[in-house]
Amino acid sequence: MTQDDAAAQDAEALAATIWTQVDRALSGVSARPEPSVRDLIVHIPPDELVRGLRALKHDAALAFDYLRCLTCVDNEDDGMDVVYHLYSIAGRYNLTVKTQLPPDNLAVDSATGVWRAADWYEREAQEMFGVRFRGHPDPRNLLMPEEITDSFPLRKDHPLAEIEVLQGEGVAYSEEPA
Amino acid sequence: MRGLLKSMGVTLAVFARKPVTREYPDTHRPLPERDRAFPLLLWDHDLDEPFCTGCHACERACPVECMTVLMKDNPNHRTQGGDSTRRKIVDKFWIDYARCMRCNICVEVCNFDAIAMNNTWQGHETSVYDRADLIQDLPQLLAEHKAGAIKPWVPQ
Amino acid sequence: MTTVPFPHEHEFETQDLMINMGPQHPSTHGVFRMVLQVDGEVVRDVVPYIGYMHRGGEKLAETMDFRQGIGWMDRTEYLAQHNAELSYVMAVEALAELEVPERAQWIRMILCELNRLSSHFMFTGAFGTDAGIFGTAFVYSFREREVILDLFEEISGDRLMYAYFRPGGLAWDVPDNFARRVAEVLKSTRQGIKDMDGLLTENEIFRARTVDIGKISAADAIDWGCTGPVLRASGVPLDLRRTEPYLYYDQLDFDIITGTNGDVYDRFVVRVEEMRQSVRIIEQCMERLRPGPILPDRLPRMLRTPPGEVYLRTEAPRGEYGIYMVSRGGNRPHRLKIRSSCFANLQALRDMTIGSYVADAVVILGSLDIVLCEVDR
Amino acid sequence: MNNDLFGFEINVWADAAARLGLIVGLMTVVVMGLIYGERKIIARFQQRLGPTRTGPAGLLQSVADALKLVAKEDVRPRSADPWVFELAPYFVFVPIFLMFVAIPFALRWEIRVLELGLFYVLAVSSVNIVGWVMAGWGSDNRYAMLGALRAAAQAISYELPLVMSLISVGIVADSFNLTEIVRSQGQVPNIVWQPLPFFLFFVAILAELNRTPFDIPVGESEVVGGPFVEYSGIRWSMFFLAEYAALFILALLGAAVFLGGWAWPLGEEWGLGWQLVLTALKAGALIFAVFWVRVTMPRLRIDQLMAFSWKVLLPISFVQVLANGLVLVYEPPQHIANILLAAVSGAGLLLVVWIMNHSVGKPRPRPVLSPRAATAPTATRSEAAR
Repeated sequence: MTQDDAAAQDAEALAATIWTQVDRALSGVSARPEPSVRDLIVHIPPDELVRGLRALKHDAALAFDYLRCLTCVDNEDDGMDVVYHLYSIAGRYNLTVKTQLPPDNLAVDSATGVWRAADWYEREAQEMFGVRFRGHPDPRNLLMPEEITDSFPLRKDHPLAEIEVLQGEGVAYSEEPA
Repeated sequence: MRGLLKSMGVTLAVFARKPVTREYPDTHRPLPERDRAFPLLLWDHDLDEPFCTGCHACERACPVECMTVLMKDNPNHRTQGGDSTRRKIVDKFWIDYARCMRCNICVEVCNFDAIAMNNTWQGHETSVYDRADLIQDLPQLLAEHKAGAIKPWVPQ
Repeated sequence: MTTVPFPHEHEFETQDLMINMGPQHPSTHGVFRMVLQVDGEVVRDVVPYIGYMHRGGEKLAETMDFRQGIGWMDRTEYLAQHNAELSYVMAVEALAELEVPERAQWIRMILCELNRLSSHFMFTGAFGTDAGIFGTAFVYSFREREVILDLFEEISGDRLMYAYFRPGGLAWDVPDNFARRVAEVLKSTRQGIKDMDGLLTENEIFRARTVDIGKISAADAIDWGCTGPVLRASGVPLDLRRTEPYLYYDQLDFDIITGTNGDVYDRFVVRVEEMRQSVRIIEQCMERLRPGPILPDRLPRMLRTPPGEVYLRTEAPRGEYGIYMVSRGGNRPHRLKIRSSCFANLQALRDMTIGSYVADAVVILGSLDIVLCEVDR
Repeated sequence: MNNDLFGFEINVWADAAARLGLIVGLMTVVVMGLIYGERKIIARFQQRLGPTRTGPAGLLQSVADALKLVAKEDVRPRSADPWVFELAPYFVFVPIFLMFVAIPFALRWEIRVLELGLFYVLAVSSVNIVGWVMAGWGSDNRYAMLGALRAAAQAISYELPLVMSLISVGIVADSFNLTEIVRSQGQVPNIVWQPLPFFLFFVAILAELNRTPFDIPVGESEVVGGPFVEYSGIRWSMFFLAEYAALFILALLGAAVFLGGWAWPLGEEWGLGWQLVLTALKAGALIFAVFWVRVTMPRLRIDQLMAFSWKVLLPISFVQVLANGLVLVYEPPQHIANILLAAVSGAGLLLVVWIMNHSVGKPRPRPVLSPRAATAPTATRSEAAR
């Protein structure tokens, strides 16, 4: 247990040092930290996002040069989160950058200029969640047929396909005892 | 050239080894007891009735919703003059083998050890011409264990 | 990027040929499609199309509770199912703060490394076929893979969709003869690695086909987000088993393999050497395996997690397999994102392929070792 | 004209027809046997069993395949060029069978003894590429087109080393008559005096037969069968028949020209049965070698294949022809001539091997194992962050 405590303390200290660094790198960008189970989360408002990401990548001490993952989270009435998981190969630390998009303006600048890896991730997020990535070089659908542009399957309000559940003849769900 | 000769040597060495082919339809490899084919219902040989009480636990836990269960009052219960301790018993049971993904969850959630995965070759060789034929009803699900054809393995 | 000198350029008018490779083509490893624009035999442009296998797995996982979701993870990564399950259950454990018994962790490591072996065997076999061997590499690797799958079947009951890991541990304990069986499997595997190595690695024709083909520099590979052997072949020693140890990898002695050139040959050799390292890891795990429980003492019947989010990544055979799980409380994730390793590697395909020959395009695609189910999810 | 195959004189035309009929019948059987043999042998190379289920030990597998192919629908794509598409298999098939006219099985066991037998075989064998290109063009399929162009390039490139290697043997044997060539190696087969031409011949027949490492025109993983991609049923089986017939014929040719045919080591006096056995054994060994190479080698790329032919094999084969001519034009005593030929040829073979080694480069050292420090685990992360 002591070992775990030590590890937890170490993780906290690490998060604190990373946050100091991030805060310094993001001077001029309004960023806000949030602790999480594994990695430190930094919230950046959408209009300053790409500036912040670029600063994080090009900061000499941090150098978040590796984009692990880019995705969206549908918060239903609260709009969407776009989540960037960053990693610094030289420094070996992780950072999660989040930006909250209001439901009436689901658009954010594209990060493809920062990491080329963002290309397909943004295309996927765009077709699945309907978040527009401004300035994306190739905003076609990636996984879905290219003509489907008005349906966003991973949103929470998108219905699951109905599957026929009942088997056997003459069976109806109303017979199921409560 | 050395690499080419080395490669040729490797293939020639394999040429001398014994083939590893399993001549499948002719000879069936013995299956391990944990093998999971498709779920089956078990038969209580002592009381001559299924173990299943139709409690819907498996139906609710099934990730692909391949099961449909109906329960009824047990006509063989003590209060009815029988010798069973089961107040309720399964009335109808369907499993759609075409949809089942053989995840073993139904076996794990069953409180009565009434369902098990078929661990015989018959369970794997289930090809039919019509998908509807893969929907198994209660007598079909019980038949194997009733006839003593399988030795079920239920994890603890 | 390879550039092929093209002396007769502009001497006369030529027309580029568009070749539609896939989705049903023997060497696109499933249902990948790429449209090649070729000038004679030289690829001028390549446009990849994916999504033929998209099943909405992430959405489905959001409708399933934490036990039901395990079965889905198998189906996203059908060559490294244990690794995929591991990411998922570890994400759940991180959110629910579950303690996993030691024995379960060791068994998980053994199974994951065995799965890495079987997956890499699949790669070497399929890659041999891409390079043009008439099935020999394929059969050799399937012979070894079969042995490993037999062991998996004896443990979990299924040959492909194991559904064996559970949040908190394992579904049930391994059989009593586990140690003996693993030793047998490793013996056969060592021979298999030797065969595969002897058949391909030094073969002059194989080297002529792979050396300096599909090169990608370390900086480019990082920028494209490549992971796993593709990244390591470019010389970046990023292996999550070492850089962010999970399970008990920090207690073991093994090497991280990195290439020097970032070409197809390096990606092949990195994987072959990784198989040797996996054998080493399994041997060390077997020494440390002790009897004990495989599930925590107190495990609720229906697992619920407090609200929170975690991005949990493990090193699958093809690279970083990440699960981004957002929980709002309750027994199922609010959002589940699968960060697929092949998805990231496949992005870099266009960069690697342009300027090479048609035959090289096949080999480069093969060297990425894509699993389309994982790409499309 | 030796029109007394059956022991008595018959009309020349009837005799020729009888011989041809015999050959075509034999050929079909041989091809079926070869296909079965290839599947069994390759299976063993891959630790498999091969066909087992049709007949005893799968012996009837080829028959079953043939029946299936004959019964299959003969599909032609709508956009294909009907005449070119339908005729292409014949252009592949007929020249291969024409090659048979001059191939000897045993002493006085051939269709016709031609004075320029070697020349005839080579001339006829190069016609079938027309059929390949027709198939590729007529199919109206881009894979087929790509494959056909590759086939044309490859066949033309490897025809030349093949011709040169056989010419150098012809010079040594002092004849282009295949029977004479066999007779001339009664004591020592040509492979001893002429190892380089044998190597060239073997490589060139691999390319002629489109077998790995030269199966570029039909490469399954690239052009999905190349020119045959649109063919099915009986037409496809004609391509296949031609391929295996060519394998058989070229193996017989190799056995006759390089391995001493029916003569070495038993001499010509032994009976017909022994001669046939010898021929079959030698041809069988060549065929086995082709199968063995096929299961082992990856496929070359088209540019590497062309470079190998034009930059390595062809110049070397010219040198071999010139050297043979130079040695023999001064008419040295027999044993000195032989030793000179063998020395030149062996040196040439070593040169080819040296070039092959150096064109690929040394095997790169195994990838570096990153030391622990370079891939430091978590504990040092906070330090790095500072």
